[in-house]
Amino acid sequence: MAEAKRRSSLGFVVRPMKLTGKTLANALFAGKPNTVMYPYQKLDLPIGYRGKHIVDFKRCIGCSNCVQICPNDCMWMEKLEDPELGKIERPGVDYGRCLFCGLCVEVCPTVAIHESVEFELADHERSKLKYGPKELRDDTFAGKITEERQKRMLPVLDMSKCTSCEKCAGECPEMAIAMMPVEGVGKSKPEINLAKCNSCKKCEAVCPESALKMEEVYESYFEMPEPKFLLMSCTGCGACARACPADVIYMMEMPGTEKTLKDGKKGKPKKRAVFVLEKCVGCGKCFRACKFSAIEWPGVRK
Amino acid sequence: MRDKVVTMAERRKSDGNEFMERASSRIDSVPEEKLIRSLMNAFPEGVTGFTKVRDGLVRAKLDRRDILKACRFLRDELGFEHLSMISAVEYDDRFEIVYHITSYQNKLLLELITRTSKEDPSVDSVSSIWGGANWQERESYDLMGIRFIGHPNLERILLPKDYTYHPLRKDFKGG
Amino acid sequence: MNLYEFCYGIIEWLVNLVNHLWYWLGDVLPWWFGDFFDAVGNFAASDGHLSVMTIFLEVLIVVIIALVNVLNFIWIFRKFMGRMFDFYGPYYVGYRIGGWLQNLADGMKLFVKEIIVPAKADKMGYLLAPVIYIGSSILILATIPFSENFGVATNESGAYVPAGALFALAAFAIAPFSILLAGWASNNKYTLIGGMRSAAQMMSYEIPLLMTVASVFLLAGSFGFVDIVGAQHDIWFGIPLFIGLLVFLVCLAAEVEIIPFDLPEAEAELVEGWTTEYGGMRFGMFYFTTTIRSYAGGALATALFLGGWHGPAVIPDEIWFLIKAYIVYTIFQWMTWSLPRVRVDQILGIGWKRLLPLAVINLMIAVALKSMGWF
Amino acid sequence: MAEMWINMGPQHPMTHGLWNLRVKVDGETIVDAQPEVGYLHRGIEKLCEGKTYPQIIPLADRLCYGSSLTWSHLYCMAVEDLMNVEVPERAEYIRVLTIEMQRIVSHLMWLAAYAGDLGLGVGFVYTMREREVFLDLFQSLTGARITYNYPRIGGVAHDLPPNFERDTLRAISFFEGRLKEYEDLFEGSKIFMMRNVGVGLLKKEDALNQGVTGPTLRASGVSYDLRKDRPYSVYEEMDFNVASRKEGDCYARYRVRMDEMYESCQIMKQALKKMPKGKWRVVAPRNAPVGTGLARVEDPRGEGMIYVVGDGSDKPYRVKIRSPIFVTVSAAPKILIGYKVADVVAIMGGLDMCIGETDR
Repeated sequence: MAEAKRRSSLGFVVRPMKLTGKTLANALFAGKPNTVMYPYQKLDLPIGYRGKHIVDFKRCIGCSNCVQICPNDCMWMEKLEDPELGKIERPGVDYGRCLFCGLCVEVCPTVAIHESVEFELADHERSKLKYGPKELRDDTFAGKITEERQKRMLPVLDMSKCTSCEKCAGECPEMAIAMMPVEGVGKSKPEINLAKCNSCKKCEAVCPESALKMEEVYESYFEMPEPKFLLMSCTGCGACARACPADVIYMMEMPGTEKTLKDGKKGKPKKRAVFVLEKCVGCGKCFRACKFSAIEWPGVRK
Repeated sequence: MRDKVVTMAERRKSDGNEFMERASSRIDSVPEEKLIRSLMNAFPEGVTGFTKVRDGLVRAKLDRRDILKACRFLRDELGFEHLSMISAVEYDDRFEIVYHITSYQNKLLLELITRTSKEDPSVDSVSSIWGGANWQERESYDLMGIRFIGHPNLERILLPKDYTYHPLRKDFKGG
Repeated sequence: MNLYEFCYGIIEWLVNLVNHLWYWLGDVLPWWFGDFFDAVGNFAASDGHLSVMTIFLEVLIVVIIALVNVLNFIWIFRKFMGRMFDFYGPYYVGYRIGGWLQNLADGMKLFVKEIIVPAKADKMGYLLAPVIYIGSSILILATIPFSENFGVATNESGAYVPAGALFALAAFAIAPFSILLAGWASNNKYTLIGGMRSAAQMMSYEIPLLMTVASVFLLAGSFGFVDIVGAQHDIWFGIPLFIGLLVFLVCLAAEVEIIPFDLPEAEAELVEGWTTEYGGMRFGMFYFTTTIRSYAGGALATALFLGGWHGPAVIPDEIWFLIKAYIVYTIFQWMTWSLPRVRVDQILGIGWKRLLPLAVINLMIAVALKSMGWF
Repeated sequence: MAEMWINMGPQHPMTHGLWNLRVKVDGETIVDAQPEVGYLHRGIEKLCEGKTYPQIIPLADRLCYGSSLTWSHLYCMAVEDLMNVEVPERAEYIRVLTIEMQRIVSHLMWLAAYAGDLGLGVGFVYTMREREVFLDLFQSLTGARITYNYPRIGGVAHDLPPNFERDTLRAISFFEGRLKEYEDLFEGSKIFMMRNVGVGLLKKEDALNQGVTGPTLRASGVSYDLRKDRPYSVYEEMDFNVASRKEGDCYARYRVRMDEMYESCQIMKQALKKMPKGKWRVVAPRNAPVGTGLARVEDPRGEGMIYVVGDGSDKPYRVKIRSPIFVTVSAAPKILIGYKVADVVAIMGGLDMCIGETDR
C-alpha cells in the first residue's frame, strides 16, 4: 500500500510546486509537450481500431446477417447491378446511427466486412452520413490485414449433382459422412459432420459426379441454428431456395406425386425443399420467405 | 433448540475488536446450511423451497405476508446488514419481487422471491429496516407499478411526476 | 538627461511650431481678433503650460510601456500555464512569435461582442463600475517609475511624484468599491453575494498588505519610489524583511483573485461572481484589469522589496526593473497553478488569523532594525 | 438569512452529469438536501427486452460510460450464469486484466474531476494524461477508447495483440512512478488537506444502513471487497490486499481510491504472469433456457449486480440492473447536512458519481 509520506511544514506550497516545475522544465526544454496539434499532426491508430467499414464485394454473399445483428439497425441491404457479379445485394451503413461496435464484423460468415482506421466521417448533412455499398467497397482490403478467425477446408455438397451413390460415406476415414434418406424423394443424401472432418480431401477425390468440393469455411462464434422443415405444409413453391444466399436449399422432385390432369397426361411431380445444413449461415431468409410456415426457426419470439 | 447465533447486537457491544474480524469458531463449517436451518426454524410456513444455487448464494421463496418480520429477523439475528437489490419481474399470471440480501460477515447472498397476484401488486416496504431500500422501492413503483405499503414517500423517481404509465409492464409498447 | 527634459524638449519644439500659426493669425486678423490669438500664443509659450503638457506626455509614455508589459504578462500567463499543464499554449496566432498576437485577437473579439445591459440593472452603477476599476488600476501604472531618470517627474530636477508609493497603494485600494458597485448594480442576487464576498476578501487582505508596506516605508524613511529604491542600494529590503515579502505576495494573490483565493469561479452557487452580468468589452476590461493589477503588484514588490532597478550595470536599470517584475510574476503563476482553491470561510480565516500576525512580526523586525540604526 | 432552497441544477459546473441537488441553506450551512435523478433515463431495461443477447453488450457498455468494460463483463457473466456456459481459462485471465485496467482508468477519471472541482487545474491535466496511456492500450486491444464492446458471452472478442504484455508492463511501471508523484501534488499541499480532512463524514452505521458500497463504504471502516470476500472469475489466484480506512471523510475516500489503483497494478502484473495459452472464446448458444441468471461484480464505484430472466427465446425476458451510485446518491442527505455550501463540491466529487448507471 503506498502510504502517504510525511508532510513537511514547508509542504504548504513547495512540494506541489516541485512537481509542476518538473513538468514545466521537461515541456519547455527537454521534450515537446504531451499534446498533439490535431489538424496538423495526426495520431497513428492501431490496426484493430474500429472505424469506417469496408465491404469486400467478392466475398460477401448478401446474407444480411450483419443487418440483423446491428444493435442500432443502421445497416440496410441495397440491390445492385454489378458488371461481373450480376444482380447482388450488398450492405450500406448509416454512420448517423452506427455505434462502431464491431458486431457485424464478427457475425459475417465469410469475413467480408472489416473496419478500417479511418474515423473522420463528419459531414454537413445527416443524409450524407448514409454510406451506400459503393462507397464502402474495397476488394483488396482482405489481403492487407491478418486474419483472426481460423479457416478450414471443408467438403461442400452440391445436391443437384449428387446421385446418392454412397461412395463418399464409405471412403471417409473419420466416418464423418452418414447417408440420410430424404423423405418423399426416395434418394438419400450424405450428411457431413463438420466437427469430425479433418479435411483429408478423400471424399472429394472419390465422388464420381464431383458433387463434393473443398471450400474455405470460417469458424463462426455464433451458434448456427437448425431450421426444422415440415414436409406436410411445404407446397414446393421454391421461394426459400431462391431466397437463400448460401444456396443451402435444393428443390427435389418427389416421384409418384404426379397428378393426372384432365386430358389424361401426367402433371409434373410435386417438389420439396432439401436442406444441406453444413452450408447454412443462419440468416433466417428462408424462414421469412416461406409463406406456408413450412420452416420452423427455433427460439424466435415475435 | 436453536444453536447460539452471534447476533448483530452482541457483535456491536464487543467494542474495540474490529467489526469485520471473523469469529469462525462459533459459525459452523458451512454458513449456508446454518442460514437455511435458522430460517426454517424461525418461519416454518413463511419461507419454503430452499435451494443452494452455488456456494454463497441461497434461494428461497417467501410468503408475501411476513416480509417485514423475515427481513427484521435476517438483519438483527443473522447479521444480513446490506440489502443489495429489489427487482420486480412481471410474469403472465403473477408479479415476482426478488430481494437480494447480503451478509458481510459470513459472505452470503440470499435471494428471497415473493409472489403477488397480477391485480394488486402490493408488498409492505422494508425501507424501515434498510435505508438503502428507499430509492429501490421507489424505482420499482415508478417503472413496474408495485405499491410498497408503509414507504415514507412512494412517488416516481426516474420519470416525470405526472407520467401515467409504468413502462416496464409487458403491455406497455413504448407508447 | 531624464524623461522630463526629453519630453520638455519635444513639447517646446511643438509649441514653437504651433505658435508661428497663432502669431501670424494675430497679425492678419482685425484688432480684437488678432489680440485673442496673440494671447493664445503667449499662453502656449508660458512656462506653466509647457510643464503641464510635458507631464502629460511623460505619463502617456510610461503607461503605454506598462500596458505593453501587461500584454506580455497575459502571454506569459497562457504560454507558461500551457507548458506547466504539458500542452502548447497559444500557438497559431502569430506562430513565429509563439502566439503573442493571441491577446490582441482576444481583445478584438471582445470589442466586436454585443454589449448587453441587464433590463432592471441600475444603469449608472453598471456602467461606472468598470470605469472606476480600470481607471484606478492605470493610475497605479503611471506612478511606478522604471528607473532613476525614467519615470513621471514634476520638474527638471527629476523629483518624482512626492509620495509615489503611498499614492500607488491608495489607488490600489479603490478596487473593492467598484466590485461592490458592479455586484450590486447588475441586479442579480448571486452577483450581489459574490460582490460582497470579493470586497470582503480584498479589504480583509488590504490590512496585512499595508502593514508590510509600512515596514518598508519605516526602513526607507520616505514614501517616494526613488528614495525607497535608493535606500536599498547596499541591501535589498527583501532580505531582512523576508516574511514581509511572503505576506505581500500572498496578499497580492488575494487582491488579484488568483487561484488559491479565486472567489468568483469557486462558488457552487455564485457561478461567475460579480462579473456574471458583464459581456463584451466590459468583461474584457475587468479581465484586462486583473492582469494590470498583477503587473502593478509585481512592480510594487520589486520596487519595495527587491531593490527596484539596482543590478550590475551591464544591463540598463529599466531592464533590471522589468526582469525582476517578470520573475516575480512567473513565480506567482507557478504557485497559482500548483494549488487548489481555498474555501470561503478559510480565506478570511487565513487573512485574519495567519497573515496579520506575520505582518505585525515583520513590522517589529523593521522597528528593531531601525532603532539599531542599521538603516 | 432566511432558509432558502438553492438548486444545484442539472446544468451546474459542479455536477458531473445530469442530476439536480436541491439544497436548503440557512446562511452558509446546509440544513437539508434532496437529490433528484432521472434526467438521463434511457429505459435501458426496456430496451434490453427488445434485443437479442449479443446485441445487448454494446448497450451494457453505455450503462456507466466511465467504466463501461465492468458493466458489459457483468452482463456477460449474468447471461453465462443463465445459459451455464463454461468460459475458457485464458478468457477469464484476459477479463481480470482488462477489468483492473478499467478500474485504474475509471479512478483516474474520478481523480481528474475531483481535482478540477477543487480548483487544481494541474491535477486534472496530469491524471488525464496518465489515463491516455491506458486508453491507448485499450484501443489496440479492443478497437475503441471508451465503450469497448469487448467481453462476449463465453469469452472475449479478440486475443491480445502482439507484444501487448510488454506494453502493459511498461505502462504499469510508468504509472506506479506517477502515482508516487500524485502524493506530492495532492497531499503535499496543505490547502488540499484543509478542504478534505474532516469533510463529509459518513459513519459506519449510516453507510451500512444506507446500502452504500464500494470505496465509499471501505472508507468508512467496513473492509468488504467482493473480489476478496466472494471471488468471481479468477480472483482466487490473485493476492492483493483490500484498501480501507477508518475515518470516513473525503480524505479517506480519496486515499482508498489511490490505494486501489496501486493494488490494481499488482493484480494486472499477476494476471499477465499467470495467463495460460489456448482458446479465448467459446461458441455461446443463441437461445437461453427458461430460468434466471445472477452476477455480482466489484465495480469501481461499488457493488454492481445484474439479474437476467430468460424465457427460452433469443431475447431476455427481463434484465434488472443494480447500480451502486443509485443507492449511494440516496444517502447524500446523510453526508451533506451540517457542512458549508462550498463543501458540497468536495463531498459530491468524492462519491465518484456516474449518472449513466444511476438513471439507466
